[in-house]
Amino acid sequence: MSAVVLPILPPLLAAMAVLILRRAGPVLALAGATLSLGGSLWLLARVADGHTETLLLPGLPEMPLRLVAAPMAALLAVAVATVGTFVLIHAVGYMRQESHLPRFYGVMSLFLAAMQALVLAGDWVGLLAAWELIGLCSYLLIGFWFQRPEAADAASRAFLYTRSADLGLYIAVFMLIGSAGTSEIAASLEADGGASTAAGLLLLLAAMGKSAQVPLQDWLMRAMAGPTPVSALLHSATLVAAGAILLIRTAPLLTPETLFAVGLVGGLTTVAAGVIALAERDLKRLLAASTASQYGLMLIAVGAGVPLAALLHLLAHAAIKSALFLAAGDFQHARGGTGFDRLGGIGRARPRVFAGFALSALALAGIPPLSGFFSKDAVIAAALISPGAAWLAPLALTGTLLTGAYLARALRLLWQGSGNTRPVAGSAWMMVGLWALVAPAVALGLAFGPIEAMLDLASAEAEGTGAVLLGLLAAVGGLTLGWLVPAPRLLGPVHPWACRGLAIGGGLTAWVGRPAMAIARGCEYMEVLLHAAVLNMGRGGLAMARLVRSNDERRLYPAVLHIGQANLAMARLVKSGDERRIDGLIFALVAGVRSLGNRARALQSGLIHRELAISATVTAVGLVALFITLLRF
Amino acid sequence: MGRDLALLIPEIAVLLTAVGALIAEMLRRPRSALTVAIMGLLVATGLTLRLIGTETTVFGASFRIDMLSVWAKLILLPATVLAMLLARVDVRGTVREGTVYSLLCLATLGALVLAGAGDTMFLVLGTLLTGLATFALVAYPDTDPATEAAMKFFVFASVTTAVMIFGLSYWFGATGSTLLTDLSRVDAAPIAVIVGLVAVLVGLGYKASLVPFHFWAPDAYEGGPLSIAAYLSVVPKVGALFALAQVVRDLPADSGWPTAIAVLAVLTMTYGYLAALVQDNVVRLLAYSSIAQSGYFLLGIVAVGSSTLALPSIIVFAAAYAAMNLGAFAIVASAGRTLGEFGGLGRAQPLMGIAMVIFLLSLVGIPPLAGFVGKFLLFAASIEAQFTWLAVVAIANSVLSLAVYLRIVVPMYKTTEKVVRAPDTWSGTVTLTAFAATFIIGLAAQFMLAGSVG
Amino acid sequence: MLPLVSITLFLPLAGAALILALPRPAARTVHGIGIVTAALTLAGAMAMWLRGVNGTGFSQVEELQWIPAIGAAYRVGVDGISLPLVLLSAILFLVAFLFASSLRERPRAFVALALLLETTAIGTFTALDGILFYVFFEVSLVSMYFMIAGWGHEERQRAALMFFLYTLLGSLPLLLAILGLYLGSPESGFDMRAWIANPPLEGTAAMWALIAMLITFAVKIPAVPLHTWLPAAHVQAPTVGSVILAGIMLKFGTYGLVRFALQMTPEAFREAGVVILVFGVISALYGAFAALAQTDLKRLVAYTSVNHMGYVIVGVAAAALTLDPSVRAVALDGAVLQMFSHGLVTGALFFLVGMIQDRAHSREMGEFGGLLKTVPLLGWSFVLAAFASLGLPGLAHFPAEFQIFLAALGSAPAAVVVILGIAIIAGTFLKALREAFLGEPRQYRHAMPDMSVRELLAVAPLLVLTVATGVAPSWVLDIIHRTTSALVL
Amino acid sequence: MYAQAFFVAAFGLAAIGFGVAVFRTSSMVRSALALLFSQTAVGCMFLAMQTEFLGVLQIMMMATEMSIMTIFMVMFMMDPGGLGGMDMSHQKRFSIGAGLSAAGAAIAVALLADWGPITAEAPDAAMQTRELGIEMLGRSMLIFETAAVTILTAMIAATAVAIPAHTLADNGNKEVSE
Amino acid sequence: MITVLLLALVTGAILFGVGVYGALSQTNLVMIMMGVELILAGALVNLVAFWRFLHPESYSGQMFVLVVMTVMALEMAVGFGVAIARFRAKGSVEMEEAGDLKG
Repeated sequence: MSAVVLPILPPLLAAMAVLILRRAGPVLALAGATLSLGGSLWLLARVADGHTETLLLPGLPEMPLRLVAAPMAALLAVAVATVGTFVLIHAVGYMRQESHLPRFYGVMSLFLAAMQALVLAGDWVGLLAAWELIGLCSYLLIGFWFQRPEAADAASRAFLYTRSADLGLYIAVFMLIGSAGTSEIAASLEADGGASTAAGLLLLLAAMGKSAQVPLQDWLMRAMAGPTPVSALLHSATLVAAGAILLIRTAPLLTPETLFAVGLVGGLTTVAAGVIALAERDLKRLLAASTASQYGLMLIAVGAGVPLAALLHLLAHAAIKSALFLAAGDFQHARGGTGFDRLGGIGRARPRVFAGFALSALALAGIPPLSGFFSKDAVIAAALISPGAAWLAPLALTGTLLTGAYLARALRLLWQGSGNTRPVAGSAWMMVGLWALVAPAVALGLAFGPIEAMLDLASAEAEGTGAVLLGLLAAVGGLTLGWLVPAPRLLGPVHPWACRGLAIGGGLTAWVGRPAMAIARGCEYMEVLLHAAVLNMGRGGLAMARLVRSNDERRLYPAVLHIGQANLAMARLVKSGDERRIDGLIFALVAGVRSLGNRARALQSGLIHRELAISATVTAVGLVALFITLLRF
Repeated sequence: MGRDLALLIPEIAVLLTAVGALIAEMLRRPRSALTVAIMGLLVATGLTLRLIGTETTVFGASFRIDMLSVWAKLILLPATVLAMLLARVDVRGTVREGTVYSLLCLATLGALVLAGAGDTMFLVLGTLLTGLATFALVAYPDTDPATEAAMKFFVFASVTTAVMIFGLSYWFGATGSTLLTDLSRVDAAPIAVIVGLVAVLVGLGYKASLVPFHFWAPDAYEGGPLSIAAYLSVVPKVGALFALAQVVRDLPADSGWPTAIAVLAVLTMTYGYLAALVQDNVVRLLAYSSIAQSGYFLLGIVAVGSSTLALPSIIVFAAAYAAMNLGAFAIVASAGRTLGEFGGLGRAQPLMGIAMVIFLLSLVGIPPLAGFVGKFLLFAASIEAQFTWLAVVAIANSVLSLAVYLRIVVPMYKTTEKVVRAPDTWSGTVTLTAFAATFIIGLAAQFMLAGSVG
Repeated sequence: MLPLVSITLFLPLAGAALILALPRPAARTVHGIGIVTAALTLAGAMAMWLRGVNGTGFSQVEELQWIPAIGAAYRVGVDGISLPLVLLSAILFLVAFLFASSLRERPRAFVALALLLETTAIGTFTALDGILFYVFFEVSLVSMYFMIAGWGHEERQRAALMFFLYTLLGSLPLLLAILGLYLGSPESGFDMRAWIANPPLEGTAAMWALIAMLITFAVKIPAVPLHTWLPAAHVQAPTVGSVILAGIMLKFGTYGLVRFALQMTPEAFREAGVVILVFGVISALYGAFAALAQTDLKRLVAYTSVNHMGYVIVGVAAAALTLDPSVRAVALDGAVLQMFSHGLVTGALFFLVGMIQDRAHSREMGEFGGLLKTVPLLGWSFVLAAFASLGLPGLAHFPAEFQIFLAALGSAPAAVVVILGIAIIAGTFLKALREAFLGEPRQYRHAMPDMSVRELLAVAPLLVLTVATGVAPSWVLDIIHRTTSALVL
Repeated sequence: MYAQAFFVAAFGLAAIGFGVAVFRTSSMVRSALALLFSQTAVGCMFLAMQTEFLGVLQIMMMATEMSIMTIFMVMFMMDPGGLGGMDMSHQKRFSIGAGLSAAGAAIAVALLADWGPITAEAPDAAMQTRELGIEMLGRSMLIFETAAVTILTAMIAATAVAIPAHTLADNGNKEVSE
Repeated sequence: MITVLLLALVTGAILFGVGVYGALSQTNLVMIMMGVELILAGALVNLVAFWRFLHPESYSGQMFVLVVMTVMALEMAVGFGVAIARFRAKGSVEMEEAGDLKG
């Protein structure tokens, strides 16, 4: 057993144990997460020198599953484990009042395990598997309160959005395996020429789904229907991060066109999601929109060709966003909801939580010397030096500005006003979780130097100064604007639209869901048609039968004599449009054949001379036919 | 002459059995008439066994002792025994008992004469012999339906036989001989050959109840006693079809006989099943089904001369057909004549139900039952003879046949509170024998095929 | 050497004979015999599994003269394509007997019929003789007809008749094809091994034979547009019947597609490959969309079968179209594994739907809600099975579908549109879960107890195997791959 | 030769004429007599074609047969004397058509077929009879015997149907059927 | 000589035609039997003519004539048997009155 499994195995075992034992959820889950954290730290220590550890597991024939611990993977594993551990600690407090806890802790652990597997996956099959599994886990977690219709809807929507986008990953993976001839990720990264533009765009599609990029951002906001620790985990280091991680890992494969597309999507998202966040009336939804916006920034960095910047921002964001959510969870318990109308003055009611929240918010806005400052600085620097700087740099800066604005707005709304604050049970656990995450949110910037050194990736230090200045300006400007100017005024005419999540013509549901259902209904109609086709075959038989039956006893007999009557009968057949209705598919056929049978039966008149006449006629016809064949030869 | 007679011992034994049964009748010992008849027929069957593999002719090639005629004996003699056991139920205690057994033996003798015919006169005499005996068998209950059936049967038979004789006179004119083998060397008057062919198709077609010469069959089956219907559906029919095979063996193919027979096959199969589909009377239903089954035989006859499988396929199917059809009639004998009387049969008498289902599925041609093996070989033969389209039509008809037979099966398993009497000993014996045969022929066809196919 | 294949094959038949031979047995006895027989059969299948297969050709072949005159013989044996299906049959029948053990309506006939079905199923997969194959293929039809007609739901007679007519109509062309192969083979025999080693037909004859076979197998699979019997038959069939029908009998079609169409007329199959591929793609997508439109749970599952079987067709067609042996192996690996997985997953789904119907006497999604709350064990089992069916990694369908799509992209890139199916099926199941299982629990007129031990015993093994196959597919794939990698077309 | 042609034609015309007359009269007895004459004319044709034995046989057999038929006529026909003048036929037009086409087809065959060389001289009567005897007891013996069995069957069958079952039953003091 | 053969054959053909007409048109069993007799008479004329003018050396032709005569007699005999039975059961041998069995 290689050390590679250490981050994965403990939460996996914990998940199984919890789901099977159905007790001791918190203990086991925490143990799993902690061990995972320890394991990933140890792993990081082992691979910090740049070498990789690989573990082969039996998978598909000639496509073994591999787990590869490279420095970046190990680093991400640490991040995942850290966030996971502290979110779980927070959850112990947050979820105290809930029932069905084994399910919660089991799935959370499984979620961690899957994310670790995704991070450490060294082959496409494993990556894809982990990718889908975190989708499943998020479905189960968002839908934890499945009795609530909005939770059930949100879960279904989240899974469906991400899964549809996953098709891109599927096809991209097939193309990459096909071109590299192996399912190993490293091999396809090293392959000459990289992936085609198509594969790159498909990867982007998958990432857009998971990272909630425009126009697939809708599900993320709705996913707030789940428990808040779930949102914390989801948004910071797991589900949503997966998209960005995928692009960071595959960045060497991407062609310039693809990179530009990545950057553009990121840029548009960061602005659009920023606008949405500015208009949100709910804290958690605001944070969700903010997540999309921040991942947009990361995509800008990837698109600019500096995945390192994206990675740094990812790490910083992981700590910051989880902290923000955990604080929001605390507020939620204190006020029974996360709408800003309920949260007025909460900052003053729970100052210690609010302090954590504010610190994290400032970090996210990019105020030095908090971690977000350094990472955002790297992103803006990257945007400035990229070939598409004309597009990406303004978008990145606008995003930063908006980040400041909505965070300031949130801080203002939380600070001002008043409301009834309830005592929060399990507050101690929650506080531990929160502050344990606020700490890295504040201080992670210090670690960026060693990380850069360890990863040995190109950074964008050249334009450093300008970027720092511009970034700082945007952040401060944003904060100021957000604090001073109410959102409707700031957004002007865009505000109502932003309140609807910038949905274009009813949103993605209308654009994809309805056509799909229409096709489905079309297929159902098609089924009816198919049945009708069989029915018509039967009707044909029936019509033939009717032709026969209409010649009843008396008429049949002359028909044998005058074959010319057949024409008349044919005409009648055409005219007889009002077929008797038969409610059966093949039974119509049977009925038709039965009528033919009745016709056949009518020949059997019981009167020997008529029967003999038929025999004689057929014999004569046969004789003539045989003569004719004779003449032909 | 001595050799020739030695080869004819089974036929002679059948004749003696007929006479023996008649004598027992005259002595007013009907019970022993049955014993004599059954023993005699079984002895005749046993005497035939040593002839397996013989390929020869007797009396100046006018009668053939070959695969067809030997197997005709091995199939038809036991089939007659079974029919006799069924007839026992109908005639027990009546004054006609011995006569009926005797006539059954004579009619079977006629079928055997047909099956071994090597001369046109045997076609005439065989048709007449079976005909005369079976008219009486149909008519003997002396009721309105029975006599009506017999009268129609008689009219149809006499007209078609007369037409056949008239047509056969041209064959004599064309070849100067009445031997079938001489047909192969005719080249002078193909028109005459065609007229003769059509005439033979009329005459043997009536006997084998091929469409459009089948009209007598449903009436005769329905009007006459059930046992006779069972008998008529098997013995004379198989005899006539074997005779047809004997005839076409020597016919030049350019007379168009394969096509003519293929067309008849299509008509017969399709019409038979179509008409069967709308019957409510099980006897009539089985009558039409047996008409359709004759059409399947024609698949093998079409291939005579061009496929080595042709004769074996006809023989195997004949054996299968005899077993499953007699079995089905035996069930009808105990259950009743209308579909209504079959309601709930499967639940009230499970074993009878299973047997009936097996017989009907075998008639459809579901493996691994006898009917499947027979039809399988028939299809193979016709495909080998380049009549793939015919096999396709036959297969389509098999689907139709399924609908026909399911009409009996479906009500059998409906829940109805109904008392169904258990079968009596005789029809029970027949059912059991036919049931065993349906399975054995399906699984052990190799004994029938041994040595006959390369 | 013990003739394991024959023993496994005829054990159920012997069990059926035993049941019929007992005079008036109690229902318990009958079910006991059924379960024991099925368990022994499973043991036999597992022993066969342990013996394994060779790389090339067939293994564990047992041969006996039958009709030497026409070259038909009793020949049975397995390879990597059939062995997983044999194992699947043995497993599914065992759990089916467990599930049916509460049946009190004519149990004797039911169990005997089901045992007969088991023999025919295993026989269809192991037969190496054309006639023997056809015999088993057909007898299974008859037994299934009686099962639907005897123990089905309201409209059972109709559905049974439709099923029977459709599939018999479908199976007869196969008979023609078998005859064609027989007459075309130089030594005039029914040995399928010879037919595979030296395909007897070529040119137009091969194409006609292929068309005949395709009709048969398309009805059986069922492929659009010959699938209309399937929903009707499933809806009316008893639960065990549905499980066997979907879990095993649909595989007759896909198995035949590989064994007969692909292996015996490879040239023609390659020529027609694109058409078959298109049919597969249409089937898969059509099935998925039709499933999406359903409101009846059982019909929904039935249509997903059309979808999943469509993937198998795509896989087989991809195998025929590619020239690269490794891609072909991937395609066939995927196709065969898909058959195996589908048996497990759809079997479980039909069991679960059957349980719901047993309780609520309805299958309409709209009449349920919050089932996860009402019957948690059943509900979560359904969730697991549903996610398996929509191809989630770690569950049985993922490795199979992955390989199929991979190979499809490799041999005919355009065919990869079929992948849309997995998104649609995801939507289908999410919708069903959302309506029936999530949300606020409803009040039901009937008692809604959770799964009983009997029901758990029936479903749990399937779910465990679903996970096992998904997590570590190699235990099945090793066997499959040994054959597919050595396959020469 | 011309004489032969004349006699064949004359008797043939007679046979046809009487044959038609069978169905033209409404009296059953007259029909039977017409058939008798027709068959006799056929017998005479045999004689004209130098087939004495068969000709004589035909005339004798048919005379007997037709006498019996006449008796049956009287027994079974509704109106044996034909006094009512009622029509005893149906589907007349079709039957006429069928009869004409049948005759036409047969004539066409007779005229169109290539019958090969004609033998002018017939064997003399004694020779014929002897040869027929040899044929009958040699190659055709089995046919002859089968004909005999057929006659036996006809006797059994005719008695079986003609004598009512209950008569026998009464005589034999047996259980009555039914 | 060919004319004599043809004369005989044409006679046979016409007798056949008349017989067919009779068999198809008559309502009475006995009259139908008369039609059959005429058909057979036609066959007899054919056979004798063929024997006489084409194959006088082949006596199986004459044998055939004998067989056909037997057929005529036997059919008549059994036909009357059937007629008697029918008359006893129904009081008539009219074919039009025998239409109970059908379908």
